[in-house]
Amino acid sequence: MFTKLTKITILFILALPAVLLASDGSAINSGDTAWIITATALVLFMTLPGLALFYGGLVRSKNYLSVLMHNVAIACMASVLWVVCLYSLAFSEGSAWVGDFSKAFLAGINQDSVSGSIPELLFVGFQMTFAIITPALIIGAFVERMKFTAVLLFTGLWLFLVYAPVTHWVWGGGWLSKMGVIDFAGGLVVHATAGISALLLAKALQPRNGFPDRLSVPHQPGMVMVGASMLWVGWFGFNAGSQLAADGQAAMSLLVTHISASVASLTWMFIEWKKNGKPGLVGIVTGTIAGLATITPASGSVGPIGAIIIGFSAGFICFYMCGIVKGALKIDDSLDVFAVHGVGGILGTLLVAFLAAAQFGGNAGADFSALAQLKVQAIGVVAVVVWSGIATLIIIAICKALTGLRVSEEEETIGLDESEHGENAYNLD
Amino acid sequence: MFTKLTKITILFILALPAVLLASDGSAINSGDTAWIITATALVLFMTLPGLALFYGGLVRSKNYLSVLMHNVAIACMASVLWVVCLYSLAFSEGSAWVGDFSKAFLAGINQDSVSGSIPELLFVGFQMTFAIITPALIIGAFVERMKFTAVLLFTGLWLFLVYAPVTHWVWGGGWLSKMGVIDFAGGLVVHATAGISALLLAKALQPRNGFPDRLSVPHQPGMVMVGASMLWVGWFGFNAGSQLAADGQAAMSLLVTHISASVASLTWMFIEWKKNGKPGLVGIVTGTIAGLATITPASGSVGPIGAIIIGFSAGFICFYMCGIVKGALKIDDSLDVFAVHGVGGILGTLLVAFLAAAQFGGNAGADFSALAQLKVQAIGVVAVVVWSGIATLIIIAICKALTGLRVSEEEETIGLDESEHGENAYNLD
Amino acid sequence: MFTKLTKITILFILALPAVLLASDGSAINSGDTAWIITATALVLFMTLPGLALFYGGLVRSKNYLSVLMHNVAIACMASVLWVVCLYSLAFSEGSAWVGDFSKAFLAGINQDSVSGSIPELLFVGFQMTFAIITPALIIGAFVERMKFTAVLLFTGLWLFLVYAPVTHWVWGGGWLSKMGVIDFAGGLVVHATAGISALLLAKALQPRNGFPDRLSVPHQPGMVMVGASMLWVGWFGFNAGSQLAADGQAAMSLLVTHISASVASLTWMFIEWKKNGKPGLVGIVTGTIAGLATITPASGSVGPIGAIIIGFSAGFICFYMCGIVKGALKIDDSLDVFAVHGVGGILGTLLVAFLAAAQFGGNAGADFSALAQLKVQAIGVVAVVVWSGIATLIIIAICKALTGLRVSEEEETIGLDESEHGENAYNLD
Amino acid sequence: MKLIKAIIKPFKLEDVKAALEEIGVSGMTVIEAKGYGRQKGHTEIYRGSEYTIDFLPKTVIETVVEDDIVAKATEAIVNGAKTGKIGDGKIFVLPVDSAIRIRTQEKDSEAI
Amino acid sequence: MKLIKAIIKPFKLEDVKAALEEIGVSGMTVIEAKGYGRQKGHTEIYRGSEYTIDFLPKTVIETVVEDDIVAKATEAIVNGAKTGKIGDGKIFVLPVDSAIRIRTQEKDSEAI
Amino acid sequence: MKLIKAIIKPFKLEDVKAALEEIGVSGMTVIEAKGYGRQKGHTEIYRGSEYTIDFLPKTVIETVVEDDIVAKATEAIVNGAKTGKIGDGKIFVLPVDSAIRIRTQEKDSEAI
Ligand SMILES: Nc1ncnc2c1ncn2[C@@H]1O[C@H](COP(=O)(O)OP(=O)(O)O)[C@@H](O)[C@H]1O
Ligand SMILES: Nc1ncnc2c1ncn2[C@@H]1O[C@H](COP(=O)(O)OP(=O)(O)O)[C@@H](O)[C@H]1O
Ligand SMILES: Nc1ncnc2c1ncn2[C@@H]1O[C@H](COP(=O)(O)OP(=O)(O)O)[C@@H](O)[C@H]1O
Repeated sequence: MFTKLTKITILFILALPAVLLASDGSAINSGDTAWIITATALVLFMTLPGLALFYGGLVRSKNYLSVLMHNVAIACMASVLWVVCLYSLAFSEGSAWVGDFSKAFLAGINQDSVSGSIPELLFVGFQMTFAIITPALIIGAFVERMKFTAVLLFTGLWLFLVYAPVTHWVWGGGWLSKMGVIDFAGGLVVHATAGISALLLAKALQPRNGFPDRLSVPHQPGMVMVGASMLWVGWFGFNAGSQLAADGQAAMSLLVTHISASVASLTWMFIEWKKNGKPGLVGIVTGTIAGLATITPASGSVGPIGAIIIGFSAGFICFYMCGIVKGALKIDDSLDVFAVHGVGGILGTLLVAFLAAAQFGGNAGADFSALAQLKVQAIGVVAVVVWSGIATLIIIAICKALTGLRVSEEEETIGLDESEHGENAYNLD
Repeated sequence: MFTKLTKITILFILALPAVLLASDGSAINSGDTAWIITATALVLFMTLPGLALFYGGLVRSKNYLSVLMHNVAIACMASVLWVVCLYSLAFSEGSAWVGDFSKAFLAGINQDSVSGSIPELLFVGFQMTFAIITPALIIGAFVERMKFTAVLLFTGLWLFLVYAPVTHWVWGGGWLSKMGVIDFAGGLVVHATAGISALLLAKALQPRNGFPDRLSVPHQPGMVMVGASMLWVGWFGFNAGSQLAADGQAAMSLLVTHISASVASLTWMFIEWKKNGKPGLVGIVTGTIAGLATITPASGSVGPIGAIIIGFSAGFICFYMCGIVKGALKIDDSLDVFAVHGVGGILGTLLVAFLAAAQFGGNAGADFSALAQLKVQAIGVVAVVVWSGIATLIIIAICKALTGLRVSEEEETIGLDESEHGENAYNLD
Repeated sequence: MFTKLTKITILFILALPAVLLASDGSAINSGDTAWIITATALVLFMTLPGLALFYGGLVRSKNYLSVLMHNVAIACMASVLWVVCLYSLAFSEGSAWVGDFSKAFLAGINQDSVSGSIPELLFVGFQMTFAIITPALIIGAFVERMKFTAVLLFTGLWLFLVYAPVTHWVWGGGWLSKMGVIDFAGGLVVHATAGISALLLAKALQPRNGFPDRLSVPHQPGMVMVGASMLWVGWFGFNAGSQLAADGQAAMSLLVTHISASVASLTWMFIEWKKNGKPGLVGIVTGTIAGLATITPASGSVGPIGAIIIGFSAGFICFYMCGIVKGALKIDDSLDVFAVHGVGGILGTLLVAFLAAAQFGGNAGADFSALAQLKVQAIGVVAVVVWSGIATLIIIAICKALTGLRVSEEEETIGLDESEHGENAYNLD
Repeated sequence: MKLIKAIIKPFKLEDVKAALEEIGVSGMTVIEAKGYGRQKGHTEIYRGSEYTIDFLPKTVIETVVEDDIVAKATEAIVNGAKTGKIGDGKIFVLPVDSAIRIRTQEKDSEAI
Repeated sequence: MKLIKAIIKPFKLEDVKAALEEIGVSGMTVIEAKGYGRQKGHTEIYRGSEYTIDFLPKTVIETVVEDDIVAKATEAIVNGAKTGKIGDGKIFVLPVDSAIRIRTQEKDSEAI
Repeated sequence: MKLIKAIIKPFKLEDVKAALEEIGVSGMTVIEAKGYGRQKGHTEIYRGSEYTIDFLPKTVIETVVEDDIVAKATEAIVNGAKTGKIGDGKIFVLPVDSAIRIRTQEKDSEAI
């Protein structure tokens, strides 16, 4: 008996690295930590270079570098601001509406601080990559015509006025979180905020010259596919990483994410095939992104059946929304940020109210009421849409006053690469 | 004594997240899970965009997008079919020949289901990425001329008739597995099946117009290298992931995989240098892929010395096979799927019978008999080759009847990008 | 009481996979192992294709493939040599100056060998990826004019004469390590060695034809950004992986790495904007790499404040060094290996002496003396610079004698792709 | 028959095409080119080094027309291509001996 | 001497080259171009928006030949380039005053 | 006025430009092309298969000049472009009827 115990003790000591104790008594799990470090890398990869290529392939060659530039500059700015105070505003206690400055410059967080079963510093880093990609999504609305100074100013203000508070509401212990809203990986926080803001900014900027009749085709559809592939792979980090652990639910999140992407891709492909006569590459991978965005809020709750339903809805609805925004609303949301991300994020946020239910293979408990949940989800959607909208209009007004929004017609004609950044994309001699 | 025990107990409770107990009493290990989630992402990355770029750079620019399209569409189809019933056919108990439908739609698998030390859902996802890349490998045989409808139909049938049963035989507890065949990560399941089927399909399709004298050079050798690099990195997930744990054997698998790739690359480079006067980029990275494919079945058994031998054999034999298939057999297996993957997979499957032995630094036990193992390996090879061949001929017949295999000469001349998908790859104004 | 104990025991047995015991009694931690396998993949990804694209986009299109070829060939050679004996020379005990051959061909290392909390084979693999990227960094100095045979010979000798000994000094238990030099992830071992050697090799090679007035612009700035993004993401593996564990310090390393990269990027962008009138893409991502290289030695010691200071210094100093090397020294270190990596690595190595201090949020203990540490760091810098310099001069002399360094003027004019490798990069018909 | 060769700024292609179509010229061949003239090039700066770009992107339009509409055609091109800024380009008119439509072997005025 | 400028469908380049070589014309310069003519362009649809592609890829072959083989050469080009479908292209013949081979400074008929 | 069309090796462009500038010709248009002539192409080998590359990269320079400087201009081009190796290229001189500067509508000698 005694030797057994001793052996156990010895074993335990050996096992200690796996169960490092934080100063406050909670433990860092090395497996969970390993996965979330990886997930952080994956989500950064989504923006750099994933989203950059996805968007970059869709514009004309004379504006390609400017799209990459926007992605890099936004990523750097968001990272710095995140550490300076956005993390604190989003995730410190504060009020129901917004956090406070108690964790500015990561005050009080060190190597031993723990958040759940991972280091808090890792949580800071993981969430930072979300704060990078969300404003970067908006790039799609303003490509080929927005001033670079305005891009920087808009992004900075937007992170403060939209991203930090909404994150606090939903994930930082704020009012929506208390109400029980389901938004696993950012249908509201990421896609709805970016989508709505993109739509309003595109409207304010006015269409590109030549819209809608004399626009050029995507300059490299292959690049769009490469970017979409990177987004797909990275999205495993985004959604399965949001579980903040390497466990069975993370695996389920990964799987439903993948299924939704696949079904949405095929749905989009077949609609396009039927409607236009040919299934195109840009189409199928746009379907992929729609499927990924739409499953995002639901990826912690639904099962494979739910994922198939979400993927199908995403492919179908986002396909038609692209036409509606540009055709009926005549808004040049150039790369369909609203139609794909905004609509997808909202759609998923609403669908999860049903699909989380056990009947659809979701993981909600027996006392789950789809209708009650739908009400909460709807409140979440309305609140996020309204707040993002109002704040975006204010930010646009500020940008108009301070920097102006749009380059001159000549600069637009020459292309932003040369006029704003002094470079040319392809010098093949 | 008591306090010690209490402390242990407390420690243990803290450690619990690392040792989540599944309902059936087996435990999920978070470290293993972390690695296999990552490996799943890596293997998806191999296809999207790795293989797509590897193959895409080798074709003419007018067919580049079609190659990407094939990769995406096959990935989506395989994913959906996998969840619907392929996983069940491959990995449920069934008979010695094929599984049954008991796990169709992942019935009975939830967040708590365990497979080894990882969530079963993760095993489903990891294996799904293999079911994606295997039919995608075949693309290399039919580029620049196969109808898109035929690609879809062929792939769907192939997954049912070839991939699912062979996977069951080798990894799903089927007859070859019971016989003790060694195929760690898919020399038979992945590379031999794809290679043989590719050869027969290429033969049935007939060569591309202009074969062999008036073909165009690879349109972007740099892209081939980028794709090969992604395949290399992703192959760590493929081979080391097949250990399904983050342990010493996973590390060994990673290392031998890497060594084989390096040696095969250099071997190919030096042969080409000697034979053609110049060492080329497409050559060296083709060597990489040959080295990776060949070590695949052996990567759970051999040591560094074995890896060097395998890498050298891969570079040498696959190099000459490329010439033989196109020159002597006159089959336009356009991107050398058989010569690289088929031959490599079979070669590795046979070599492992020797190199697993302790004398070569392999990890086989003292009672290991190379000759006995070789017999088993040979049976495996013959069975897989014969079955893949027969099934492929049947599928080709079905495709001929239902969709036809090949686009018209005019469509081929215009290029598949425009004729099948209505897009053009490079629009640099 | 008894049942409790039994339960604990059972739990423990279940937990065993997480705490595999190595033969020598130390334990492999599956979480740490999971992360370091991933980190190994990430660091390989930095070279293939990250660095290859970063450099490839900066050269003219007629030399693009040669840059990729250099990366692949160096990676393969370094990998083989690593296993054959470099690992042994770097990490076996040997003397204070260099290891011995006791671990040649990884003798005595098997699946159960442990290094810290991970398999030793994994440590071998992780370090191998460093031995790949370090000589690959030097490529930037000799692009567009060095003979391929000379590239191979130089690299082989350099790994023996520079990389293996310096690694032994700093990380392998050699004299600098005993002196207490801080070089977490390779400011000295990787960036200083490569930077100094690059400078001398560039000087010996003479400038490219047309330098400095008639050089062509980078042939694809977008590709430079894609490569830089991959380097950024991969650098998480490089720096946070150097912790060799998935814990709080790994998280801190990741975070400070990211912050330094972001701050350096913005710094570079703003200087360029101010100086040249426009903020360019090549500039901002060069800043990224400067920030990453500079934080590298310090990434295990500093906190967020330190990272901001390092990032700012990196952006500022490396920016001006680019001009100085090409303008004042008139050395055609073509892609600024010395100005970015050499200077960055040295700068970070010196700065960490201050920024590791607790006042700057670093993790040095209370008895840390910045000045004492600075002395050690300075000794490290001088020793590494001097040794790398001398050895490089010797290697250059050998190459001159055996292969010659430079291609003929005609080959340079035609471009290395065609003259050395018989291929062309872009065949868009 | 004359070959009108117009070197214009690339973004004016659509306008020139429209102007030509209006006067009934509906066949043309367009080539990407780089031009050198009074319009100075520009410099690009990468990592502190200046690179001079001498040649600017231009588009060459070639259209073969009957002699009697040469004047109208050049006028149309001028209208479509003019921005009034340096670098607008040139129009050259070259004599053409004969023309053939490959599809039908029609000759000369029938061919264009 | 005449300059024969043939605008053809790109995939016919090999055939035209072969046809020209057969009659002894073995020097030519080839330029990628985009053509506009009776052959209508096409539309591509991305994400529900239609994009009209007016200009189609064409290849321009320029070869300078002696006056006496102009007819044979144009015939060869027609044979090589003809598909009989709209868009096959045109051949224009332009007068050439003189020719020089740069390598040897040979002139005119010696030069081509 | 004459159109001088020079087909040269691409890496000689800078030299030819410099030579032309020296004699006062400072307007030209440059087009990338592929050439076929006595200079043989080369083969590239990928994975054991040989591919023949018939057409080699060439650069076409077009410059319109006054009749009286044609000789000087062609000489300058020869000097700039000559390497003495096969494949150096050709110069063709074509008559030009008229020229217009789009920006100012200046004509002929004023226009070039
Ligand atoms: N003599 C010439 N021959 C051929 N092309 C010319 C000549 N002069 C100018 N060009 C072309 O016309 C373009 C515009 O000419 P430039 O002198 O820059 O402006 P502008 O026509 O307004 O005076 C040049 O970029 C060049 O392509
Ligand atoms: N008048 C013209 N001048 C110059 N090029 C022309 C002219 N007309 C046609 N082309 C060229 O010839 C190509 C084919 O002409 P098109 O009218 O489409 O068909 P077809 O020659 O069969 O009647 C066009 O795409 C264009 O490049
Ligand atoms: N008759 C021709 N018409 C048009 N271009 C020609 C002709 N002959 C040669 N060329 C061009 O000149 C280039 C050089 O010609 P080539 O015969 O190879 O060498 P060289 O001029 O030294 O005799 C060719 O690649 C082609 O572009």
